[in-house]
Amino acid sequence: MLTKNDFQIIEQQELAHDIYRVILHGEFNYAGVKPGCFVMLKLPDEAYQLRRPLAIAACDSVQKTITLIYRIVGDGMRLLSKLAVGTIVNILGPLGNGFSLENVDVGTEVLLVGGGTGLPPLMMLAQVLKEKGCRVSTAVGFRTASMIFGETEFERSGQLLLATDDGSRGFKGNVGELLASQTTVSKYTNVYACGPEGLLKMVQTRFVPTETAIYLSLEGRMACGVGACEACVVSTGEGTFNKCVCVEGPVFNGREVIL
Amino acid sequence: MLTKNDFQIIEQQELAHDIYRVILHGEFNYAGVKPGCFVMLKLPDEAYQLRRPLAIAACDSVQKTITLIYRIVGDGMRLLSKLAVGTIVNILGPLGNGFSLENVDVGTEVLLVGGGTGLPPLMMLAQVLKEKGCRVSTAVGFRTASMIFGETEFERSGQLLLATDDGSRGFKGNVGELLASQTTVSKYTNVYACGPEGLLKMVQTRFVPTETAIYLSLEGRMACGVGACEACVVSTGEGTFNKCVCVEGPVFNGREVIL
Amino acid sequence: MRTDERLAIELPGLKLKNPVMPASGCFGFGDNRYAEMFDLNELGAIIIKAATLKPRIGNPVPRIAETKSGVLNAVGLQNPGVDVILKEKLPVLHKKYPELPIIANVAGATQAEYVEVAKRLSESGMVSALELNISCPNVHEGGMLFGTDPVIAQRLTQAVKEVSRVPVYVKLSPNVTDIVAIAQAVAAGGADGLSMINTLLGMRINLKTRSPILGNKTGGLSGPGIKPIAVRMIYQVSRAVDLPIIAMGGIETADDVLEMYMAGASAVAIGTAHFNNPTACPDLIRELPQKMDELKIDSLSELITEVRGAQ
Amino acid sequence: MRTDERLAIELPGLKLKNPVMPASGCFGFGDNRYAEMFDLNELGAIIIKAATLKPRIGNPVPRIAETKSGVLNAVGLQNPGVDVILKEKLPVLHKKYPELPIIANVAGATQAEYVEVAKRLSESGMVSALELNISCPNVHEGGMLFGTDPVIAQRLTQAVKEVSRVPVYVKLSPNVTDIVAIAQAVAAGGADGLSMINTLLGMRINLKTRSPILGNKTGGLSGPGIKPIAVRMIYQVSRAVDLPIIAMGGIETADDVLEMYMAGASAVAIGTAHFNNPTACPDLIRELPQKMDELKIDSLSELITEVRGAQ
Ligand SMILES: Cc1cc2nc3c(=O)[nH]c(=O)nc-3n(C[C@H](O)[C@H](O)[C@H](O)COP(=O)(O)OP(=O)(O)OC[C@H]3O[C@@H](n4cnc5c(N)ncnc54)[C@H](O)[C@@H]3O)c2cc1C
Ligand SMILES: Cc1cc2nc3c(=O)[nH]c(=O)nc-3n(C[C@H](O)[C@H](O)[C@H](O)COP(=O)(O)OP(=O)(O)OC[C@H]3O[C@@H](n4cnc5c(N)ncnc54)[C@H](O)[C@@H]3O)c2cc1C
Ligand SMILES: Cc1cc2nc3c(=O)[nH]c(=O)nc-3n(C[C@H](O)[C@H](O)[C@H](O)COP(=O)(O)O)c2cc1C
Ligand SMILES: Cc1cc2nc3c(=O)[nH]c(=O)nc-3n(C[C@H](O)[C@H](O)[C@H](O)COP(=O)(O)O)c2cc1C
Ligand code: FES
Ligand code: FES
Repeated sequence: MLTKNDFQIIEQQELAHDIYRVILHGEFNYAGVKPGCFVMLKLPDEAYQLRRPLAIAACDSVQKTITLIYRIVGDGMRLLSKLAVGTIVNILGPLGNGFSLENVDVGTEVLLVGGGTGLPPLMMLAQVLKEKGCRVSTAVGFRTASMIFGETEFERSGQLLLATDDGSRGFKGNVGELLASQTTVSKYTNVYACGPEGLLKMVQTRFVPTETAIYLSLEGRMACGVGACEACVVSTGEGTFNKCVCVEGPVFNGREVIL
Repeated sequence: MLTKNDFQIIEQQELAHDIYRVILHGEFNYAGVKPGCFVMLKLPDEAYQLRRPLAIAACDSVQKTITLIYRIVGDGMRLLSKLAVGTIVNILGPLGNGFSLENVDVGTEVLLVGGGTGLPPLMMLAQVLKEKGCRVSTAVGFRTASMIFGETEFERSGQLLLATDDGSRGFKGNVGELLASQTTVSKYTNVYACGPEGLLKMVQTRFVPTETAIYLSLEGRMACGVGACEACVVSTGEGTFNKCVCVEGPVFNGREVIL
Repeated sequence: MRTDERLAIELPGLKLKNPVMPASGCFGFGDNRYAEMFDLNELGAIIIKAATLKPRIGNPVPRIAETKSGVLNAVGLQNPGVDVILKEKLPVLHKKYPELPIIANVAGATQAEYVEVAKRLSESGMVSALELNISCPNVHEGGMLFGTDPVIAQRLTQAVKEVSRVPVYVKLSPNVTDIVAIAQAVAAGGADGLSMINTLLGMRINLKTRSPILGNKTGGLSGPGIKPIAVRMIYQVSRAVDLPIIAMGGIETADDVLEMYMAGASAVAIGTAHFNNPTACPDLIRELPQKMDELKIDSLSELITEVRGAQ
Repeated sequence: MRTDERLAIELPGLKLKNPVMPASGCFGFGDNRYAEMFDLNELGAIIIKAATLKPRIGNPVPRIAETKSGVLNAVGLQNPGVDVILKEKLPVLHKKYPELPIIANVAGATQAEYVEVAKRLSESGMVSALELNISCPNVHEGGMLFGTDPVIAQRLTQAVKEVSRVPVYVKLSPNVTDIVAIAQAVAAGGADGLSMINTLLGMRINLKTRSPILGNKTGGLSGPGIKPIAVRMIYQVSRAVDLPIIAMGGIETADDVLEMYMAGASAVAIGTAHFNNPTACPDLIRELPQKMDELKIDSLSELITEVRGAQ
């Protein structure tokens, strides 16, 4: 069930340079949330006509909270970061298909690949996979050390490989180069990726020739979030924009989607 | 000196039905404030392009606070009423000429006439006149008892005559009828009025034939508040709109201004 | 007086229990998750997405950009083509909500295409009226021209009227010097009603790439920022042309609905407001009677008579 | 590099230390209390209020109404007439800020009136350029027509050019089907530059009185809500006409200024933004260099060459 409900901000914190975590309390279809699902947050300012899509980084059906982690990209995220604890914001959700949890079992080798603000949905995924007993490896990239967040969460779920573009922490280079540098490459059953287009393409290039199932979480400029406007289309076949990221995604089979 | 400074809301209270008082703390040209001056408040929402003109109902240069009293008229005042203590709003001011305090001295008989949201500037005026030793009478009208505010303030400064349209408190009728009902009419040196157009016209009709100096505080739809746009014009001569309410008013000589 | 009676209106081809309907392109064919949030039977009607003769893949992404109090869209009339719509989309909608009047939005690149699409849709028995989209700024083959030249607009209206079995509402473009001239032309062409306004042609530029944000470069501006333009145009047209007007352009609140009525509208469509408020339509339907009480308006049909009669 | 060099630009008649100026009608003749809040010498230039041949009393009040992200105004070109402006207004402004380039906005009901006003202002020696307001929606005698008909616009431009001793910028109306055609016409008439855009014709209705809020019924819509329309029109015109453009329409931030440049503008004017932020102009002048650093823009004049060269 889809709802638009008022949530109250109960925590707002800067995690890293320009990266914030906000925890919201409210009613919601918690049972319907899968890792990779997202919400659309209405900004409390009448000049903004579009809700902002944000992945659910964590959710707690007992405490009735959802956690969002966001980067200050433009005016909307800046406004969000300035909202004080106690402020009410409206949340539409849960939206999207979420990551497939097929073929994951105790001991299954899975790889999570993320960059920047692609990490929040992977944080929830990592926890769920760990709970299922999978062997989780995560490779994440940041521009620079001051932008790193989520380390504790990913380390809790398994092995964490970390890269920064400028080498200020971890491997120097991007996540693709980091993966390429690994001498012993596990045979992953599933790879899950979320991040910039370049990162997703790298994952396609690397894993399409293998047996690994590939799940890519895409971004798209959205208006409705529910499949009504066809703003957020992507293609799984030449010469068409046949899939909506908001309802048929954001997670797509990495062998089908054309980036 | 005119400034646009951030003020913090330190008190927000509903005084009567749909009537609120907000107390703001901030830097300002307190020395330049006269009763009848106003500020223009920027609403903290990007969809609103016009500041809202509001009279200064009280101001304290030591505590660095200004008090505004407002009625929920439309979306702007509704938004203002929902702002929590602690919120920052931007204030442009002080603006306007204010009420003339010429010819007022110890013992001078003055009459204040107000209706509804015309009262806030008269509240500051009453206090200043009282401090100067004037004998202050105030006649105020409200639609109904639940909308009454400012009683204590006006009673503190002198005699208060109160009317409600429906007779639910005080005299039944409007302020004009209330004044007409008074058998002993003092010879006022000055009359000061602020309120709806009908009330101001009544004051003109009543006092133009007398010796009393008449000061009317007008409203006008404003954009700039500083005499730049000529939105807020009124006329002091046939076939012209020669005065700006924002800089040449809001207080006009009741014998000159054409309502 | 019961709520529905106060809100009920009758327009050519449309017996509406209330005047509120989703605007074309913002509610698909009713086949989206908004339908999880309220019962579409509550709506006065629904205007479905544009139908063209052949399937259209639409414009490259990004197709949407935000502006202050507005949205730019360049979806580009993506649709599966009239045949698929008739076979798959309309039957589902019609079956699920048999009482819901459906208005089908018709687009095309040539007059012949418009005529063919209109013919097929009107013959389906599933639509109560057509909305002729002579104004979409997001197609290049000439879509826009139909709406900016009175002669072409009149001829197109006439041709569609000749084949249509249901009333035809012509949806006007605001991107013109003289909206009244276009309205008069389509009235002369036999239109049964008008829909106004479609979007204003706009653009935003990405400062980092130094090129337009939208894949199509320009897009159509909608939302509350354009409401004053819609009100002005509806006011002008309603005083010059004796046709009912379905108003759209930035409607968000019950106040906005009544403002459109006072400008001269007979019904309203809601587009952009859905994005912030998915239940915009049922919310308006619920709030209208209360607003009408405050403003002492007995019924919408009386209000129409008052406003349009007072011309 | 010094800040002023990066922001400096040269346009016909205008050697500007920065590209930011108040738009006509939103800053009077510089004789208002905004001048208490910053030194007008900081401005790139100032565009003064419209001048007409005879004094104009303007429209009845209310003259202003708010809309979402916009403002409707119907001031109606109130001004004391060109003679008083020349005798009282301009000398004061010119004397107080001798280095500040003044652009005089010219309006009229007939071509002869425009020509006469333009002649007198340009001969005064106090103005650096004229801005021909062929687009004000708030006067009834035909003000609007000049801006919506290419033939009339061209003829008017030519007639004014013949008498003007200073360069002439023609201010275009956005209320047209084809802005490029009008721009081409005034270019053919000899315009030295363009100003775009003036306001869009709009209306708001007072629900209680059931009639338009503005005394003049309709008014001109300005503010951030119209920015995407301004950007689109400047983009289109800058690719079709080889004249510098002073951009206006909803500019509030340094980002907005740069968006206008990337659309094809050479300078910017700020109107509505003053109402919320009286120091909008000096704020922009201060913020621009930092934004340019972020976006790796060395100088505005280079940016102009890049954008307009790349046509
Ligand atoms: C399914 C999904 C999940 C997302 N999850 C996260 C997350 O967990 N954390 C996070 O930091 N970001 C996430 N994003 C990106 C996030 O939506 C944008 O960063 C945000 O909308 C920017 O808003 P803004 O007003 O600050 O930026 P502006 O650039 O001012 O926004 C203007 C418009 O563009 C849209 N927009 C801008 N950037 C993006 C983008 N990258 N993707 C989609 N729309 C965009 C905005 O939504 C808005 O409509 C997600 C996007 C999608 C589609
Ligand atoms: C000099 C001056 C002093 C004022 N002092 C007070 C005061 O102390 N207390 C108080 O309650 N009200 C006062 N008002 C009226 C107050 O400005 C309006 O009630 C307020 O602007 C309404 O805003 P809104 O958004 O709620 O209404 P809306 O109707 O939504 O506002 C729409 C637009 O109309 C303008 N507007 C609406 N009503 C008025 C009005 N009566 N006068 C001027 N502009 C109006 C708004 O400023 C805004 O630009 C004063 C007005 C003036 C000119
Ligand atoms: C995303 C989107 C898609 C649209 N698609 C169509 C369409 O297919 N056909 C059409 O006639 N109008 C279309 N429109 C225009 C709307 O129907 C409506 O006329 C316009 O948006 C103004 O109303 P609004 O401000 O309430 O959105 C579309 C608008 C939006 C925002
Ligand atoms: C109150 C007001 C008065 C205006 N008066 C004039 C005028 O006299 N002459 C003119 O050419 N434009 C006039 N304009 C239009 C502005 O100069 C400008 O073109 C328009 O407002 C768009 O810019 P903005 O969105 O920054 O305000 C006026 C605008 C406003 C808001
Ligand atoms: S955002 Fe509207 S269809 Fe996906
Ligand atoms: S409000 Fe602009 S001149 Fe008074």
